[in-house]
Amino acid sequence: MKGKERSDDFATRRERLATLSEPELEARFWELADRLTEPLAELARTHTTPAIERSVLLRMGFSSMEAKGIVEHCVAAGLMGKGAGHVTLRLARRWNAPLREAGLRLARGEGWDEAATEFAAVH
Amino acid sequence: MKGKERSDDFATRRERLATLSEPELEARFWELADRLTEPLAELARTHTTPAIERSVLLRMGFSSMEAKGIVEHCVAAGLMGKGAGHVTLRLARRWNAPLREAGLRLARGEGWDEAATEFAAVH
Amino acid sequence: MKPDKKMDIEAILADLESYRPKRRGWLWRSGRDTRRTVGPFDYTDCSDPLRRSVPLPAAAAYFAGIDPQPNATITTEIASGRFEDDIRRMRMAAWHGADHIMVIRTAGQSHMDGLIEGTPQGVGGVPITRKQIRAQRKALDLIEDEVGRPINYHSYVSGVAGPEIAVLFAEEGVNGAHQDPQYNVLYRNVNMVRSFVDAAEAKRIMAWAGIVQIDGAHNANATARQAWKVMPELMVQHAINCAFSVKAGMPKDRICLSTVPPTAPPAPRMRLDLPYAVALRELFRDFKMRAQQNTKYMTSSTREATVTHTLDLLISALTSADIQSTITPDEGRNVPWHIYNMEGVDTARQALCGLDGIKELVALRRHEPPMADAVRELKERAVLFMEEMIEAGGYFAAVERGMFVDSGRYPERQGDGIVRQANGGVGAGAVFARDPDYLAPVTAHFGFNNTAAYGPEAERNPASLVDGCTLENPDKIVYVDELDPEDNVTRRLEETAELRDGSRVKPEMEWAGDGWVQTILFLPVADRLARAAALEIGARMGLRDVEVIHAEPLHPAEGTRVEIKGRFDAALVLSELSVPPEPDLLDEDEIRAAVKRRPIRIVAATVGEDEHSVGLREIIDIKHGGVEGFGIECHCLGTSVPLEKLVDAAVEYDADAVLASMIISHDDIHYRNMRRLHELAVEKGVRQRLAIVCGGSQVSPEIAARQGVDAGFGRGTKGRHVASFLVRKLCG
Amino acid sequence: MKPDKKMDIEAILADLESYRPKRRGWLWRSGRDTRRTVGPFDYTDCSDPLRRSVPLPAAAAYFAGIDPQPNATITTEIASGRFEDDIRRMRMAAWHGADHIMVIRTAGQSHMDGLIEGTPQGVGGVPITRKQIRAQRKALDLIEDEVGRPINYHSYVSGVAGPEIAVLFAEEGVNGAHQDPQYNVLYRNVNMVRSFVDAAEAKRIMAWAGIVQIDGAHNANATARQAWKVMPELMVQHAINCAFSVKAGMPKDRICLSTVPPTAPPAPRMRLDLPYAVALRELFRDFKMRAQQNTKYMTSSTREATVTHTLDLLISALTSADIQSTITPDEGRNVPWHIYNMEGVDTARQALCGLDGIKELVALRRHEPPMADAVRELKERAVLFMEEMIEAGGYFAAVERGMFVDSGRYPERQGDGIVRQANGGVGAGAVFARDPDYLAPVTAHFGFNNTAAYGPEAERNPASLVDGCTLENPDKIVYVDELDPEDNVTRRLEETAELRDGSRVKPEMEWAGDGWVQTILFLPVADRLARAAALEIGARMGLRDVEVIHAEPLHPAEGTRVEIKGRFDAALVLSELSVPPEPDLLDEDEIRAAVKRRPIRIVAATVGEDEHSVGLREIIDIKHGGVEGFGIECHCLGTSVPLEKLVDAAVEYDADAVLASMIISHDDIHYRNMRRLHELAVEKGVRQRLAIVCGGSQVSPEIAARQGVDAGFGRGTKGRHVASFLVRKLCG
Repeated sequence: MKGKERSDDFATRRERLATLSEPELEARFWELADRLTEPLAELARTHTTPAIERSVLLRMGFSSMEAKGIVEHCVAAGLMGKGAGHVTLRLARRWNAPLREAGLRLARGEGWDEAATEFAAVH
Repeated sequence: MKGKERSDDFATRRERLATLSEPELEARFWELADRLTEPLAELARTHTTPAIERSVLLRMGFSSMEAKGIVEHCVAAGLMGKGAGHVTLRLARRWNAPLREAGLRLARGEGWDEAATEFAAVH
Repeated sequence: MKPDKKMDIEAILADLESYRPKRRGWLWRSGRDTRRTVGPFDYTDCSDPLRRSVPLPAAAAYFAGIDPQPNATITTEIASGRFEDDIRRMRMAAWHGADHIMVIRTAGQSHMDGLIEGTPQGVGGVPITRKQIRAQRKALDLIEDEVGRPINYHSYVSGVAGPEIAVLFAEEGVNGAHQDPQYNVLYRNVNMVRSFVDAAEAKRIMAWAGIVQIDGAHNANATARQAWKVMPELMVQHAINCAFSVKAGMPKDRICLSTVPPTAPPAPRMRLDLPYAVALRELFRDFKMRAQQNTKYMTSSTREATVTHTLDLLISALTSADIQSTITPDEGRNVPWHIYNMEGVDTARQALCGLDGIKELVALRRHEPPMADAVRELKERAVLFMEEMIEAGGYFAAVERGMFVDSGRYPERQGDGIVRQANGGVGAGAVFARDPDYLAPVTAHFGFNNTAAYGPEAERNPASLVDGCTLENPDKIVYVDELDPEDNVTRRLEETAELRDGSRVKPEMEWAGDGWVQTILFLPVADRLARAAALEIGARMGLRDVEVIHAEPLHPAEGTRVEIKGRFDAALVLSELSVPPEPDLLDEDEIRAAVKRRPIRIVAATVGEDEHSVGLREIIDIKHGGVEGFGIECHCLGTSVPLEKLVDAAVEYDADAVLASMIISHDDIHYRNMRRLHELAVEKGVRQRLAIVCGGSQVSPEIAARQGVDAGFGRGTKGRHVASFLVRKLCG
Repeated sequence: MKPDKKMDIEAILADLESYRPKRRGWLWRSGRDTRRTVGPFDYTDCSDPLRRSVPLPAAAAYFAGIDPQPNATITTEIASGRFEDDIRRMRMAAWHGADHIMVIRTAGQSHMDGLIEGTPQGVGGVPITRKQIRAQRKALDLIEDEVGRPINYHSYVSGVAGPEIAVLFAEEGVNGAHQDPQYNVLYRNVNMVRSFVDAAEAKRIMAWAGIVQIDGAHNANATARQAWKVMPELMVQHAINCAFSVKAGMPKDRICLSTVPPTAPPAPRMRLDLPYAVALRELFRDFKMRAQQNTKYMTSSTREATVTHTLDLLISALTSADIQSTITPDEGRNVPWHIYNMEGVDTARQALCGLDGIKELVALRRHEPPMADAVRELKERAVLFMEEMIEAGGYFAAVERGMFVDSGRYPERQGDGIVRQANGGVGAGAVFARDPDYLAPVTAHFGFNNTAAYGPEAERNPASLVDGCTLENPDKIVYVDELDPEDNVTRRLEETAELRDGSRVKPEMEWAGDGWVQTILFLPVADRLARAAALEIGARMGLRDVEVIHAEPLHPAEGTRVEIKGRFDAALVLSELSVPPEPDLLDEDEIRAAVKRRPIRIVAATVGEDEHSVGLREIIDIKHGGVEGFGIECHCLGTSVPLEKLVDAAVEYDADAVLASMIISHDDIHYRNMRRLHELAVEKGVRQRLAIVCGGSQVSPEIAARQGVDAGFGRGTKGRHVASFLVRKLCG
């Protein structure tokens, strides 16, 4: 798919801007930027991705390979909406195990049924 | 011989210029340039040199080597005040010879006694 | 680290698992915007000088080595594919005034879904890994101590692993990073929804770590065919990243616009680029400017790139630049070489120092045509662009319609923009809605986080749920050393051991021992013949892998300039090189004492048809540190003195030495005069008792000695050199 | 003369005795100060374009070869010592935009009391002789027809033979000349009385011939140790020559000030040089400005010289320049080479075009501090200088007191000025008072001339006394060919015959067959070791006379950039060179017809981890002249496409060819990808029916072919190249 061609109709389009003062024009610029980015920010506030969850796990003290393993299983288990770090934290508590030990088990693919139970039980 | 040292006394020296407007200052600049160069121009108007005389002879149709020869003899004959081209012209007339022929003879050192006579006769 | 010792790369690599960065966050140059005096000059636009540096050549030769440093942070981009070689280049660049070292990533890392570990070799850049970052940041710690100025270390937070890279950078003390979700979308074909969701998290982490962010708008400039038409869009791209970054929690003064003067000569670039620079700085006055060099119109001519760069710098000086980026002038011909990184940085500091104070001397005609009209029009076109985006349904819809990187000057459209689909691209489909009980028990997380369910302490400090995350407690970081037993730095260093132990030397341009050299030729034939001849000449010079890297007609028939590169494959044994002895200078008081005991008289002149006396005056005059100052008696005969007259005068004055200055060197006339001077002294029977000393800017001491004279002094000689020689020769 | 044929030097030398110049006098560029459109851009500060030229590299690559020409006349200085080689350089320079060719004289000609004849070889310049001038002016006549713009030819009217040289120049159609008696006095130690007397005559002759005069003040700048202190004196020197020239009969608009921005970076040169440039242009508003490049602070770094030159040009653009002079950036290391003349000229036109219109965009803050104060102060200091001269007793007395070229900023004095005596110097005593009957029966004579004694016709026209002098009747000129049977151009040309007959080629930098080449190295060791290693490497490359011409520390321990020159002594036989065939393009209609008969389908992508799509788009898109425009069906798979996927797609679409774009070339990844592409096609059994075409900016067609693909296309490829290949391969 390609974009459309159009000749330079700036003179016509600008008519409605012609009366704006310089500060008004600049304010309009930033108002539009805000309107364009607000939905994007809102999307980001309410969604997560494998990379974000891996970045959470990294901060929790897992290596890049460990984080990758946990998140892959988390996606497969349908628990991304909970947060992969969250799952790890909750199972460590459930198992009364150190956080890293819990994470390593999850990275190996162990305990994901329990994880589903854990989160299903809560809600 | 070396020049003298002096610290920057601009602030003092400029005092008499401080009141000049920009156009006055610029006029002063050019007036000084004129005063400095007028004696040099006057010197040039009233003097000649071997190079000038050679340049005259070049213009009269002599080669650089020929002109050099004529002027060297002219200096030796004490006739530079007359102009080397002048001497050549006058001797060509005196000899009723073509100008180049006269010049070549003079370049070879011939006829300089006659030249002295020619100019002495006039004055 | 000692300035006269090479960096010990092995020592830097040792014990990296326990390395911790000295600091986090970006640092600007200190001492900006103060009037200051450096050497004989006053500056308004300079910052604190370096403790150690390599001054510009002219400064070293003529201005006592002053090295004023502009206000702007100066960037150099380094990445040869081997980070261990790049470390040496970083040190060199820092000594030339770079305090922002940008490390390019290996091709393809954008599409790696996760981090890379170890130190594999890269292509067009280095794989960014924890080990590589630690080694380079550790090296920069040493380098910044050496030069006495903080150095900002920088790489890229882009691609499908952005948030993890941001964590890595925050943990490891990286100071600056590119982050712009639009870059992923347009140039890396990463899914656009994913890009923005990831970006918010990455920016939040970067903000926490005080990392300065640079956007990616300059890429639109480099991609558009007629780059001066894309200006309205560039403003829109900047605005989207700025507004989004602020929403993600970044302070405005850490958000930098990556802005390039869009055109280059012979385009009338002031007319086109200056109003644009003004409009941009007005609209984005709260943000920082990273002024990038124009690369869109770069060719393989390094001269041309240097002139365009200088005019880029003029635009910075006439408007503003917080970071002045430099691109190596060889980017149009090579993967950048060491020498060209230095050229880029030198051009920046040279031009910015030369332009110091320009805003006090000239004013922008901001409110007169054509500037006033052009600035207004650019702003209006950008506003219209965003209005159409909103009309289209927002950012994603606009990209789907191909609104970006179209060759038309908006609202003109050529219909050749980059089209991406919201459900397409790398990483599509991997975006998940957060449930109401979503949690991320870490610091610097963006967006919804149901910490409230875990109590007020967790709300205040989510990482308290895990007893602090790696951002608070770096000991939690899991350091991975190497994964690949073959493709790693240890193996690579083994191959060049003999070049690093001081026993052998080999030319290089990128990597230790790569052997690359560059040869410039003029061949008096047309382009194709000239290229063929140049390749043949390179081969006959014994070079391997010879390639033409630049060719430029001087005239279609009269000839062609050709530049080739090739590998010189031998490593020279240092101990076998014939190195002339270091000029061994006597102490000044020692010289004076020796001359007092045994007076020295010399006769000096510029000889032949040589009227250049300034060099000789510097060697003789007491005022300029010349030999007179040591009590040596000098008889100066003047300029254009015939050789015979000089020798005769030496006899007449009963001199101990003659000093002959010979600046004119055409057709080796200076060496022929030296030989003749020696012969004349022999003929006159005074050679034994007369020292003959010759000097001049083109004099080689070794070649002078072969002409039979006692000493030859070249460029950079001072009176003390000559006096030391005379005392040794005559008073020894 | 054909643009694709070399100049025939022998033909130029033939029949010189009857050569007459086409015109006398200087010509400025035509079409200045008109707004004009060149290609896609509008210019205000440009003049008429050339008929033929070599455009700037970026213009050739990106702007359809436009070559806008600045308003200022652009100078190049040429003089290798062999005028016959310089002629070729003049042609090359004219094609780069030089229209003022300045020929430097051989060292020592200033002290020759008379003219030189013939064509002896020179030192640091050429002996200026009638034969040499005629040959070069005759060549320039051909060259100016070729480029479609008058070219001004220039040399020096100085020394003790000034008036004769002026006559020679007037006779032979020389268009510009340096003439400044102060230059003789201060730098050539010519007697000062003689210098001024001679100068008046010389200037009068030059005025008659319409020759533009340039003064010599820039030499004070180059001689003073701290050049920014000499500014008041520079103004005085300009004033003396200007005022004296006007008295000698020169029109003001033919009198040019030779002015240099006195400092260079890292000095804050705008602060110092811009007020000076403004003050000068105000005081001398009736005269012309010849803006010279700063050479005082030039080093052996050509990069540094280029940046300083660009800032010099900025000062010209912000103030004014009628003639923009260029100095080759290698002046600090070589007697200038061909390639560097072109660099200087290119830098001038590049920067001036880039700066086009700057005065409409910025204004000098002329009446605000610091500019207002600095301008005023400079003028006052100059006035004070002249007041002291008058107080001292005039010009001669001032020189005797050493007032000139003192290192102090006037009225500060260091006491190190140049001292000359009115009765000393070369040519002293040879000045004669004209008697009352003094006569010079020629045109263009200055001063007292007793023509009145010869009647009114002689008074009106002194040359009538000799039936017209050579200025009216050039047939009176006595042409001298050669005086020296050995040292002449015929002999020299015999030595290089094989290099001019098209059979052999040898690299050169100054003279045909000199063999000089330049090699740039980085050696990872300190300066002295690096120099020694570079010399050894040069020797091992088989070069003769190897010398270090530039060295620059990149870091005191990490390494040094070294540049060497050396002679490559072999002449290559052209017929033995392997020259790849010229790309043989099919006619566009022919391609379309062929594709109509035999449809072609291709699959295209950028491969590997390569997101650079702009090159591929240019080859494919109909809008950019791509292959689609010829009816070729294209399936574009996008960017970063795996090689296997590309081959699979070719199979799926039943394509005739794949087009793979490979921009990333680091570590030869592009060539490895080509080989793999070929192998994959073999493995999948489609290699026979599938043409494989690879392109990219770093692709060498020859090396590509060796990887097994059908064709490789490098930088500069257009759709038509690829389409021609495909039609030949598939429809043949």
